[in-house]
Amino acid sequence: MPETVDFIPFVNWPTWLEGLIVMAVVYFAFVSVLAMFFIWWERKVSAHMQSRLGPMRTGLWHGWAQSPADGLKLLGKEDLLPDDADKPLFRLAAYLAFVPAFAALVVLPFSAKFVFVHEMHVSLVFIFGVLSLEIVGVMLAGWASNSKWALYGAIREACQVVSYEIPMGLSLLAPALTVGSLSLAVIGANQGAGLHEWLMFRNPFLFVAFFVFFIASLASCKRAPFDLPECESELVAGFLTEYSGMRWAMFFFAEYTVMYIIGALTAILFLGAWYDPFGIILGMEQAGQSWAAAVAGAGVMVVKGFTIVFVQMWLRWTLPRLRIDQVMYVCVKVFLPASCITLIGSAAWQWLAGGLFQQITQIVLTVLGTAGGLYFVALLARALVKPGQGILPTIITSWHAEPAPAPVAPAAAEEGQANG
Amino acid sequence: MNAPEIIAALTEQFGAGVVSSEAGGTHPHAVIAPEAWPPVAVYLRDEPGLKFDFLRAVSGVDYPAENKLVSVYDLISTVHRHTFAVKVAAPRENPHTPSVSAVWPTADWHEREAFDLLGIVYDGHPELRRILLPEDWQGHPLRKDYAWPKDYNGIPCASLVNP
Amino acid sequence: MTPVGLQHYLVLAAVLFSAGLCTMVVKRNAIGILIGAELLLNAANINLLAFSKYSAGTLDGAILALFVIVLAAAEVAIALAIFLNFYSRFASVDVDRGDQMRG
Amino acid sequence: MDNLDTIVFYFLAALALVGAMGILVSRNIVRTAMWLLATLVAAAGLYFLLGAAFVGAIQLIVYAGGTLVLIIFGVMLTAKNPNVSYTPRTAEIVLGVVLCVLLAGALIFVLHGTAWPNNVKSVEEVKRMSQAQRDLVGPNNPDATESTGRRFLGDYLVPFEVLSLVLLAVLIGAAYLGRPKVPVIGAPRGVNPPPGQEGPRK
Amino acid sequence: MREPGESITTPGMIIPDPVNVDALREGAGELRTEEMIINMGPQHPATHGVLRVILRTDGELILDAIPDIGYLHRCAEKIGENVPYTQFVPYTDRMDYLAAMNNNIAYCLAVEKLAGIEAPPRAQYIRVIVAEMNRIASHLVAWGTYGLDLGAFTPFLYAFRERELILDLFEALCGARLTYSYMAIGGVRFDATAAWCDKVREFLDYFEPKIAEYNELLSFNQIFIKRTANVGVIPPDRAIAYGLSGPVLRGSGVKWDLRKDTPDLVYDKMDFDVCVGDGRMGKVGDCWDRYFVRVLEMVQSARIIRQALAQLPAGECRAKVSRAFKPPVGEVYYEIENPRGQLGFYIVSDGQAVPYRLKARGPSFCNVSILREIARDCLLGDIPAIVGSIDVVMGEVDR
Repeated sequence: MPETVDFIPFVNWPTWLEGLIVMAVVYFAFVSVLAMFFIWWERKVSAHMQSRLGPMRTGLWHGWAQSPADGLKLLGKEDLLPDDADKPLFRLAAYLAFVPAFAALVVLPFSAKFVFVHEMHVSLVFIFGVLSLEIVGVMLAGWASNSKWALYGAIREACQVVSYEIPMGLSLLAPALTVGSLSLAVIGANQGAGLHEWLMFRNPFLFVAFFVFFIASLASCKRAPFDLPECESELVAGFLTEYSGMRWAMFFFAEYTVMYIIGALTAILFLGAWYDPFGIILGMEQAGQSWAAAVAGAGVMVVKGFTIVFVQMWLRWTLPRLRIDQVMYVCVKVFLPASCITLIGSAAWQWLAGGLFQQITQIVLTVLGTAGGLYFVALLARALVKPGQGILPTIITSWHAEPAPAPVAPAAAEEGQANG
Repeated sequence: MNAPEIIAALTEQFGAGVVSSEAGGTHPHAVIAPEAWPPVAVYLRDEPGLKFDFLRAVSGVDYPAENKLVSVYDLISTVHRHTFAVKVAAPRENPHTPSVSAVWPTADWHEREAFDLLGIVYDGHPELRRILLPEDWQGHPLRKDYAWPKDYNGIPCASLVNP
Repeated sequence: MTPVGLQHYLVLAAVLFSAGLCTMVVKRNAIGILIGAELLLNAANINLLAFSKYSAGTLDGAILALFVIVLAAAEVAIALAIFLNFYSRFASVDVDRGDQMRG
Repeated sequence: MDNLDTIVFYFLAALALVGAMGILVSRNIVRTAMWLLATLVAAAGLYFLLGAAFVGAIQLIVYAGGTLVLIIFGVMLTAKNPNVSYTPRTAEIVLGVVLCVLLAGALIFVLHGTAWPNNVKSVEEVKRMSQAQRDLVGPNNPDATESTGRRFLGDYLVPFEVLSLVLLAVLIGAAYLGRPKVPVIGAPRGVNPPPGQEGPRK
Repeated sequence: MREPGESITTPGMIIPDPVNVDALREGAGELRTEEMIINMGPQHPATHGVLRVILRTDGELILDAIPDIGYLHRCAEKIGENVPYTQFVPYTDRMDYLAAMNNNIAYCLAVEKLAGIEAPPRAQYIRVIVAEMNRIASHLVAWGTYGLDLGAFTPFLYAFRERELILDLFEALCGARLTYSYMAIGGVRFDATAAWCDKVREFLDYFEPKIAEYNELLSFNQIFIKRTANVGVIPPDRAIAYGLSGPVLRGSGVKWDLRKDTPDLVYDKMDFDVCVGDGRMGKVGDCWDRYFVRVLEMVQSARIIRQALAQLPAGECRAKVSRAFKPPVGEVYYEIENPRGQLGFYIVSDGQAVPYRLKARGPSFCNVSILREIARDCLLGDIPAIVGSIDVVMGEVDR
């Protein structure tokens, strides 16, 4: 257990109340900025993927002020409350979906030192538990708004939860088992020595567990091919049909915050938490500059989280949506056995694999993983560098420059106009 | 097979059923007596030589002068690629025509539209109710003597034709 | 404020326990009774952990609490399966209608 | 530092009690389920206060995340019939309430009477303990979770395996009870009832 | 919540065999959830335009899907009886508003056949070029919105980027982007200049490699195949019985394309093949087949345009038609192949300047009528897939 200094030691704050308030303010500011940034970023990413520009006007450079403007608009909008809806539960549902997203952030480490509650030994299980509370909020929203579409959204959310939660939980345990602790700080601390130390490349079972966890986590934050609970083309807006104004925005704040939490969790569990692939930060830590290492680590952590969120967005704007029975088939029939095998496999691997054999497989997997990663980055770069064939502009621009086509031979012309 | 051969086959098969026919012109057709129409329809569809399996359209036409509401069935055969039309007349006061939705399922909706816009009642139709106009609309618009409604459930229907 | 001792937890658990029991007795809706049962189990859990922290000082309380939680989940699954069959027979989960069942 | 614990305890206890009363009083079954959620979350908070962090986290996952979702499922499937009222008769209410108040009074009276033993080890003693002894200790044990795990596969191995058998039995039983009697289109082999005994086709 | 069994539709509308839930209850021995009647009503993201589908569902399973049309009914046929022949053309634009050129051609050809007028060869070639370009534009909309129905947002934007080019070309040709009224009885109103033809070739060079990109993005995407293969299967005999036409009919494996046997347009001089669904991803006649027939047809249309541009003769682009145009007494029924199927006009003339009776047979009208038969026993998630694959345009259903 690396010795971690209290980032915000409760003891020497004037009183624990100020500590609480500072924590709340810092947290709320950071997360709301995060959620707003993601909303803007998703609109820009999806726009450029669809050969359009996205928000450009509000705010000077690339419409950066679009999300705050949306936030103000939503504040101004009237929070509709359908009259035969279950009013108290209708209001409660928004908070039930919103609070767990923040509760999970309390134990999510940004770097070895930047974590609020660092001596929580079960932070991994705590985050998973709190995230499962959000589902109750969504189902309540669907049930309380008393509309058929919302009910369908709620039932679909329940089916989706029942099917993805077990594989996600099991594939979550595989890295914890390899490291031997349920605390995220400890899991992160063991991945510092370089790219081959990343838990994803430790053994083939963890390699598979990474993909199972990533896809199941897509289902958990209702994105990309699994966004059935609030899909537009079938259920109008799923469980969000009756929501509007700030209450609707709360659901979206919660969704984007959970997206970041899932991104950060994936980074910590599989992609070498707050350490860079070359072991520089670990070096700084061992050399004693713990504050510098902490800040650098936080930077690396945020970059990794954002990359994973970018991949989630990338998937959302390319893949169509699955049907509910296909989602349950995938999660139960395919991911559940896969996650069981990865769990047992990584346990057996710990026990059986000798030193040398383990090194070799680590190197092989690292090479495999980086090759795959670079392939996708190359794909993305190619799309950015060469945006579609150049012919498109010439057709439109050059066309309007020319004068209108010559009128038809005079004889038929007026006759055509006369009764055409 | 061209129109005269088809008409010959029909008259030879049904005799009195074929009231009159017109082989030339731009729309060769045969006028069939209402009561003989279902068997003729089955014959037209199943006869190997004719094989009219594709009913293209059922159009209702109002002839107040001859006091007739005519249903025009346009047929084509996807096998022999020849086309033909059949007309079935019905009196204007109490227009009843046997339905052929059992022979060609596409007739189901076409006949409902003819009933909706012209008021021709098709006997034996599984679900004869208005298809385009609202359920409680009065009158049948495509009739020549159609009186424009003043309003519909309180919504005024003033227009150039009906100030 | 006196520091929190064992008594506080026991009193809380006792009140929760009696509230749960009262729900089971009063409610006519089968799922209400099920929720009452959950309340009982939670009260028992709080007692277990309170004793393990203040009195026994061993880990057994926590382990038993885990067993209780897992078994409660199993119990709810079976209870709901039965209620759904009951519902499809009597179109309601009103426990008083249960007297029409044979045997 | 310690008065923070007290405040949090009283807050959570209040939440749990309000939840319990809510369950007792509310008519609408969905509201009862929501009050249950409040009690469950309060109980989870209490477990954290009592030093059993692992149990608190598991309670959140299995109880609040799993069992409650099942209950809400049950509520959704069976709450559709508006013309059935579940209001109990007043005689039953009075009897129930009186009975429970008496029970609560008796329990509290008994609790105050007895003096509970207190053999809680202090933090230094736990540090000096060997690994085997430390597994037995609950409070002030830094790696309580590890000890729980080791104890599960040590002294509590038999109940652990019996538990898995019980869960298996429940799995199969619930699936059997809830099986679809009406043939489901496209369901894989074995789900639909055999061709002979299908239910009434709508 | 609405009480089960209470009818929710407009008074007088009978839902066939309304389920009497209480009668079911006594005999109910098996686990059965409540049936719900849902209005996939006139305003719904998955119904293209104002189609309303009344769904009777048991959980996710659809027991019955009853289409209810008439929300866009303007009674164009009654107007047709009060408007001279030449001035009815703008009304045909608004029937299938995604393929206005094809509608104009169908109407003008019907009237020309009635009056015995023959359009000059240059006009016939321009009509073919313009019809095929409009077919590409219409199929692009169908392709884009189908991706949207199944949750893929990006194809929609690509489809509309290409369609904008076609609309620009039409704007240069006849001034309008959607409702062109470009045809007149006896030919076309404006001539296609050489510069315009070069621009069309330039567009085709840009467009043809795009179709491969579309296939990679959507057609062969595994999730898309899972959502559309073996869904909403229409056997060939039922397709013909229900009078389906166009890609919906060809998707079921019926090799039936009016362009092959319309003597009046110059399609017989063009070399193109009829695209037919062959059950590559599942059964013949499933949603994927109907979808892929449209993609293949875009390729064929590009081929036709290239050949037509090559063979475009010089000369008049409009026959002499007197202003007070009065066709002889008689009647005609004439159909051509629209992007969505066979659009037919039945015109009865009694010698005056105004038709006695004018009936339009919209292809989507018949295509929607089979929705009830194929949407039974599917899941709620399949309804957008099926309605999208039929590619309904309410303008020509309600007329």
